[in-house]
Amino acid sequence: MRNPKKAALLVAAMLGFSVGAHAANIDTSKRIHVAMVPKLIGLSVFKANEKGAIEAAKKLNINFLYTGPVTASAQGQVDVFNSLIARRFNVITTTSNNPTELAPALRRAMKMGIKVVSYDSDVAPDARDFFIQNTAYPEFGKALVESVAKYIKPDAKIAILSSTPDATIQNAWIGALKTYMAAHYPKMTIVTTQYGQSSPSQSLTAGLNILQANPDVTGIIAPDGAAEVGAAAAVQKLGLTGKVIVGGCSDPDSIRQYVKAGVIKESPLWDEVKEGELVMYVARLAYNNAIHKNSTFTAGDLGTFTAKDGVIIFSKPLIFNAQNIDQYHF
Amino acid sequence: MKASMTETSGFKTVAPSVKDSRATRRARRETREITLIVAAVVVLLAVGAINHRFVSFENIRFMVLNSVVLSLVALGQTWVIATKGIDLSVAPIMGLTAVVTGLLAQGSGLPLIGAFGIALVIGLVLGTINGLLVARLTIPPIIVTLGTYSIYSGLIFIYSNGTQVDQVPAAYAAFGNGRIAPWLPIPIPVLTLAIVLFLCWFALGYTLFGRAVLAIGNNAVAAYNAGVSVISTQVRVYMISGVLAALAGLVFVCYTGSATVTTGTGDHVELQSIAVALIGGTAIAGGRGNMIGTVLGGLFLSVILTALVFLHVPPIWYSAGEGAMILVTVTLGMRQSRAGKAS
Amino acid sequence: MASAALDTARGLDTGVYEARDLTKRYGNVAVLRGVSLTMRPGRVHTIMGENGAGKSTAFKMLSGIVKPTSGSLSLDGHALSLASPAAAHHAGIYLVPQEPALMPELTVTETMFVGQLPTTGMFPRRVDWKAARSRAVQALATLKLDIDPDQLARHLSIAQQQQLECAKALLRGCRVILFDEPTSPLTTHEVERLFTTMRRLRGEGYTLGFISHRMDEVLDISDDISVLRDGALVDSVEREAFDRVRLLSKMVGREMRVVPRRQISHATTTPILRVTGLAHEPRFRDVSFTLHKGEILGFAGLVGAGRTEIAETIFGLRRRDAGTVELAGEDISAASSHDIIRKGLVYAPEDRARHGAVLPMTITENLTSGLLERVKTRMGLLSQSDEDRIGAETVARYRVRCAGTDQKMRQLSGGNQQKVVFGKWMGIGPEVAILDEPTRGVDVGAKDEIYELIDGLAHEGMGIIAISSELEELVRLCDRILSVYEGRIVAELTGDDITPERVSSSYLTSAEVSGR
Amino acid sequence: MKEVENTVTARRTGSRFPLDGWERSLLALLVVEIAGFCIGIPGFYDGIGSLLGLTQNFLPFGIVALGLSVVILTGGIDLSVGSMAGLGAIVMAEFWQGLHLSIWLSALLGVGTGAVLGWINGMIITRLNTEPLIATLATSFIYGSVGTALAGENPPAGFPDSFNALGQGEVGGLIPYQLILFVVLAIFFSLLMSRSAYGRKVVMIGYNGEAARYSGMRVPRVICSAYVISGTMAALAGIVLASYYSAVRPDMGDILLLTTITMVVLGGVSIFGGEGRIAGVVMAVLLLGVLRQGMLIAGFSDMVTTMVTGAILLTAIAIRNLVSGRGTGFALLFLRLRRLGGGKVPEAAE
Repeated sequence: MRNPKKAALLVAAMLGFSVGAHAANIDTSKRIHVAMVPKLIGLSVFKANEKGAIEAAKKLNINFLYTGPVTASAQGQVDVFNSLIARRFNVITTTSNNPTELAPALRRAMKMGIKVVSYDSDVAPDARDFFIQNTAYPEFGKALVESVAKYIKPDAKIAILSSTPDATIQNAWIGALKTYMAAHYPKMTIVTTQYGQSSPSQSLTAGLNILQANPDVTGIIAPDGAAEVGAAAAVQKLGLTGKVIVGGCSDPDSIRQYVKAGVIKESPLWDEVKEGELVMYVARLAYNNAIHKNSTFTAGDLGTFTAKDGVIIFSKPLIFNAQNIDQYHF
Repeated sequence: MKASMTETSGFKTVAPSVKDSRATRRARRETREITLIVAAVVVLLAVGAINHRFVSFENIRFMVLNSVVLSLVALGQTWVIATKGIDLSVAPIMGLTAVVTGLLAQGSGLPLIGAFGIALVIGLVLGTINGLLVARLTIPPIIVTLGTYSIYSGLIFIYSNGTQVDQVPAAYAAFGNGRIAPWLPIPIPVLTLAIVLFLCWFALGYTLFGRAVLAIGNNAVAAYNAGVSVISTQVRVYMISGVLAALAGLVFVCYTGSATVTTGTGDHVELQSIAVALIGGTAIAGGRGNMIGTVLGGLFLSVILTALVFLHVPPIWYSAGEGAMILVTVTLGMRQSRAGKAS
Repeated sequence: MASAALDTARGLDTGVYEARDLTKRYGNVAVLRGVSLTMRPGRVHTIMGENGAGKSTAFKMLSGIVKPTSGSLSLDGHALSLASPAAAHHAGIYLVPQEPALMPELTVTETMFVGQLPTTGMFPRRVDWKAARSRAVQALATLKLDIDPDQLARHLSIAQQQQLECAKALLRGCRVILFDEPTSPLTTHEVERLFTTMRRLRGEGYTLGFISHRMDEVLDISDDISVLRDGALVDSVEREAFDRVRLLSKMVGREMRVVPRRQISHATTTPILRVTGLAHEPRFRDVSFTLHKGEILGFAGLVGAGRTEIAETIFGLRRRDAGTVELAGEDISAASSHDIIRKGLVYAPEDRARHGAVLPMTITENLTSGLLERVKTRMGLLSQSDEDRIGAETVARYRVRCAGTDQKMRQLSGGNQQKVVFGKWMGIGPEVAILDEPTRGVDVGAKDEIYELIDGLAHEGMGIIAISSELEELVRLCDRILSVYEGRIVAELTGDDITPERVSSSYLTSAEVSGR
Repeated sequence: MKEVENTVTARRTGSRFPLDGWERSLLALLVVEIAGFCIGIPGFYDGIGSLLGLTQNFLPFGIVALGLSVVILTGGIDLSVGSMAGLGAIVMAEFWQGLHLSIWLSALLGVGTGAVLGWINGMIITRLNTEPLIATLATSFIYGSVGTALAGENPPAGFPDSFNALGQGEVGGLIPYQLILFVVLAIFFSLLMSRSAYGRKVVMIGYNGEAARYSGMRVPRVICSAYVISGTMAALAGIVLASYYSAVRPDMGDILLLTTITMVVLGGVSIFGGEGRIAGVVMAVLLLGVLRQGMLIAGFSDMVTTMVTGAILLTAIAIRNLVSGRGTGFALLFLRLRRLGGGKVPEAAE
């Protein structure tokens, strides 16, 4: 197994030389088919990925298709994967509804020589070539805690409003934020964890219920798009703006009004549009066999990234606040 | 609506005597409303004793507010079930209206009145399609609305292409969150529900149309023989259901300020609304509709689900609580009516 | 046609309802052929005829439910075209169906006003419940009906529902009221009350139409009688010319025979079914009797006397309050009907369409449904050849007229359906069979065949209980007759005591004794 | 109502060919569909193996549809199939992971769980006399909760390969195990419903429950068993899905419900009970399943596919009602009313 390693070093070296050469050194001679399969079509965070991906696809000579199920179901995604396999796509990129359920279909794709790149929410490691992690979990956990903790008392009681009890990425973040909180805000307690099922209405109801049932809560961390909006709307409806701080993650368009109203002081995320671009770069490079599980590569304007065991960390958390939120539209 | 007033048209009175009409309807009034009110009060007091905030004005206000959207849909569903039908397509109709009006408001600043107009059109058109398929082509309602469920939810995607509503103009937010007057803290959605409830209650109890609906639900052939226009009544019932689902969608987008492609369908509004109507005392076998019961049923559901939060029941058991509640209320209700039949 | 004679006597009152040359065809089959009728105010015009003679079809055309293929209708000399029942109501013609259209969840007042509610106010126009209720009360009072206008319709008895229909007719201002076989589901007492109502309406000058095939009733209430046979009008007479024998022979199309008594009894003295102190409150109590092998035991009584309930309780379909049932010495009082069938007791219910047969299923499927075990199974599958054999044998044995054993039950005539139901139960070789109204809805010709079948079964040693409301049938069939009145056995008749007069007086005298 | 004068009884008039008009139409449509897709959609036909392989993507729906057909034939409905599928699979996975039982034994226990859940449905319906729609709506909420609670935050995944083969593998690389399972089940159900005593009882109860009672059938027991069958098949489908995904999730059955009802109804089973055959349901399963796969491969989105399915359901049932006049008695009644009414009702309450 010396040769691949050598090759990887070689590629890394070549890439190192060509920093600043943008996309020019990526082989784009052959037009390839790349599909992007979100958890479900019709959610704006994923639309933001699409926006970036379309941009990048033009530069990278990619025939781009954005498709997915109408409900957030694994079966829907699997059906889409199967059709993509039958249509001989070159690369499938996806953010999964569930890490385990999608694995068999994706493994089948890999067996057929299709490259699989997951982003946002991972699938089982052996069912994809690369995973673009939005941000490192510990860092994002920290950002989530800080988005609320900075503005409330160190011994405050906080609540968590998540999507579903078995949402992989949310659970990873909640785990990370608990670790960080225990280390840095030992007196802070989480009094309740509720779920909004990623539905705006159920998130709102859950938010209202949290605040009514737990009047001593002064902060809500909602690591889910619908949940953060629901929690913020609940705070606003109860007239608790300023008294209860909401943090979490959501796309800037959804939370803009609440950030401006002061319900949300800061909300960490990452640049979804740029992430979409990176997904296409990785797809292209993966097709070209230009990157490997452990390597460093350059993705055009986006800069240099490092893959470690196939995991590529996209960026540090991008914190939205009242000052910067108007610069982001997705 | 024209009635044939044969030889006794001279009986016209200026106003219906409340006392008399109540006497006419006493026997068929179920104790369901009272049961639901008593049950809700018991829950309020019991949970209130544990946590005083449960019975705070604010909490009660929100329990009522949270039931508004579902109750609106369920009122439409009550009309349909009263004719022995069922409408599964309310969920996508609600979602479509929320998305269309929300996006138009967000994008081109559609005035609120325009949104009402659009909601009305969506509800009427889609409801009429359901109604015609049921009444004209005589396809069983559950099959018709199962089919249109798929088709209407597709329309949401076609229209929105996945764009979601994040924010609504101030007028919408005011409609969804405002109170009637500064000194009268009744939320406007609750007022809307009250108006719709009054209209439905009045229409079911005091108009020829309402009576035709119940007659069809009881015995469609006999109703036809008695001169009730079965087809047009059925079509109208689905139109009402569509319009109320659409109105619910509009109230939803105004209240929450957001709407996505999964609004309505994602929350299984169709099943929830059937459950609420049945909790409220409407008979699934048709012929009996209880508008007040439906709204009380929606309210009771909201109280129970909120109580579970206050009692610190783990969230995963919320839907089990809802299921158990449906089973208990409906089964007990059937016991009651059977007991009444036996006596 | 004799009806021409009636034409001359046109009354001055409104409500002379005439039908000319009514014909109804379904495909090639003519159900009614050129029937002309005239109904006059203040008179009850009765249509008689056997099953399938076209009585109901005639009334359906007169009331707008069925459109005639040809022919015309006129009311008071004005031609009518009835597009729907509602149009007929509007024109003043009302049909009281045999089983009134029940709206179980509505109150009496609401039921009465379906499609006709009075309204008040211009906008919003609303139902005038006060007027509705007072008019309902008024209409009920006119007919002296003791019905609470506020009770739910589902609490009404069939008799009350029919009377309610009369009130509905009045409310709609109808002058012509047609009754389609109203008395068949009623008890004698209820029939009398219905007739009181009808006489009251006749006295007020209403035009009444009536269908029945119970001769006594017809002679009691009618002013004019028309007889239909095979869709054609064969006789039309006025009250003065009534003649029981003539009407009957016209109806049947042949001379009436004197009811023959059974000549040979197969009854033995071996008890096969012993019922002791059976009770099911409030329908019947203290029922005790013994049935012997080969015996045909009749249950006589009024409809609603509790005979069907007794049978259903013995068969395990109803809860039993007290008493025991022994079949061949074995106590079966606690067994379910599933087990009772397997022990050798079967019950052929009265209402074929609802209880006796599954009309959309085939003859064979119906035949074997009583005891599927008797069809051999191979690897859990019913043997088709075995089923075919049972089907063919039964059809041949009971002379069921059909195109094949896989014909659907609903395509058969009433008599043939009844034969299939027979075959279903007799095929499993029971020791006791309870037959509830074995010839209900069966043609005269087919009746004889069924009687022969029953007799043959008794000859084979089966114990048979026959429940019937037709005296002639009981007289013809039974070795012994038990009279049931209001849930009690009030008389037992044997041998020469079994005559129509004695049988009917056996329960009617008890009626008088108990003051009804 | 024409009486055939025939003293000699013909044994049988119908053909012994097990397909009725409706099933034949569905079969013809299926053939046309597959042929059309093979010719018209590049990538659809990629060898017989891949064509058969496509069935793996939808046969769990078919398994549920078989069980649901029995319930609908009795005149009932089962809305809890989705949550029973999820719960059955989770029970299996928990036994396997938590108690380290053999995967196949766990699967058996999972199927058994489905039977128990169905039995609970049946008891609620027959003992409490609750409408099937309400009872199963309520239990679907309850079973869903139980499934979520059992599954926990990290539902088990990564089953042994031998088990995964059930959902993903093929015999000799050609015929999927799922297809074999489905064919066996379809034949079993077809025989059960058309040729067994049990099926006869189900159909009779569906047409006329009272007549069945008067024939000495233990109606509550048969109805209850129909729900047991439905629960068992739902759980079995859940286990096949678990194998297909090599993972379980409490909500993985949610998508089953509406599609399977569509399949059963399109297959010709009357929603009012009694009428319908398993052969039709099998045709409908294949028809809709292949349609979805084909449309996705052709590049239509999931949304268009869903809409087309809805439209096909409506069109098919409308045609069935109007042309054949078979099926729903209620519908026929109204047709008759309409003809009588002639559209002109002078005293209509309007």
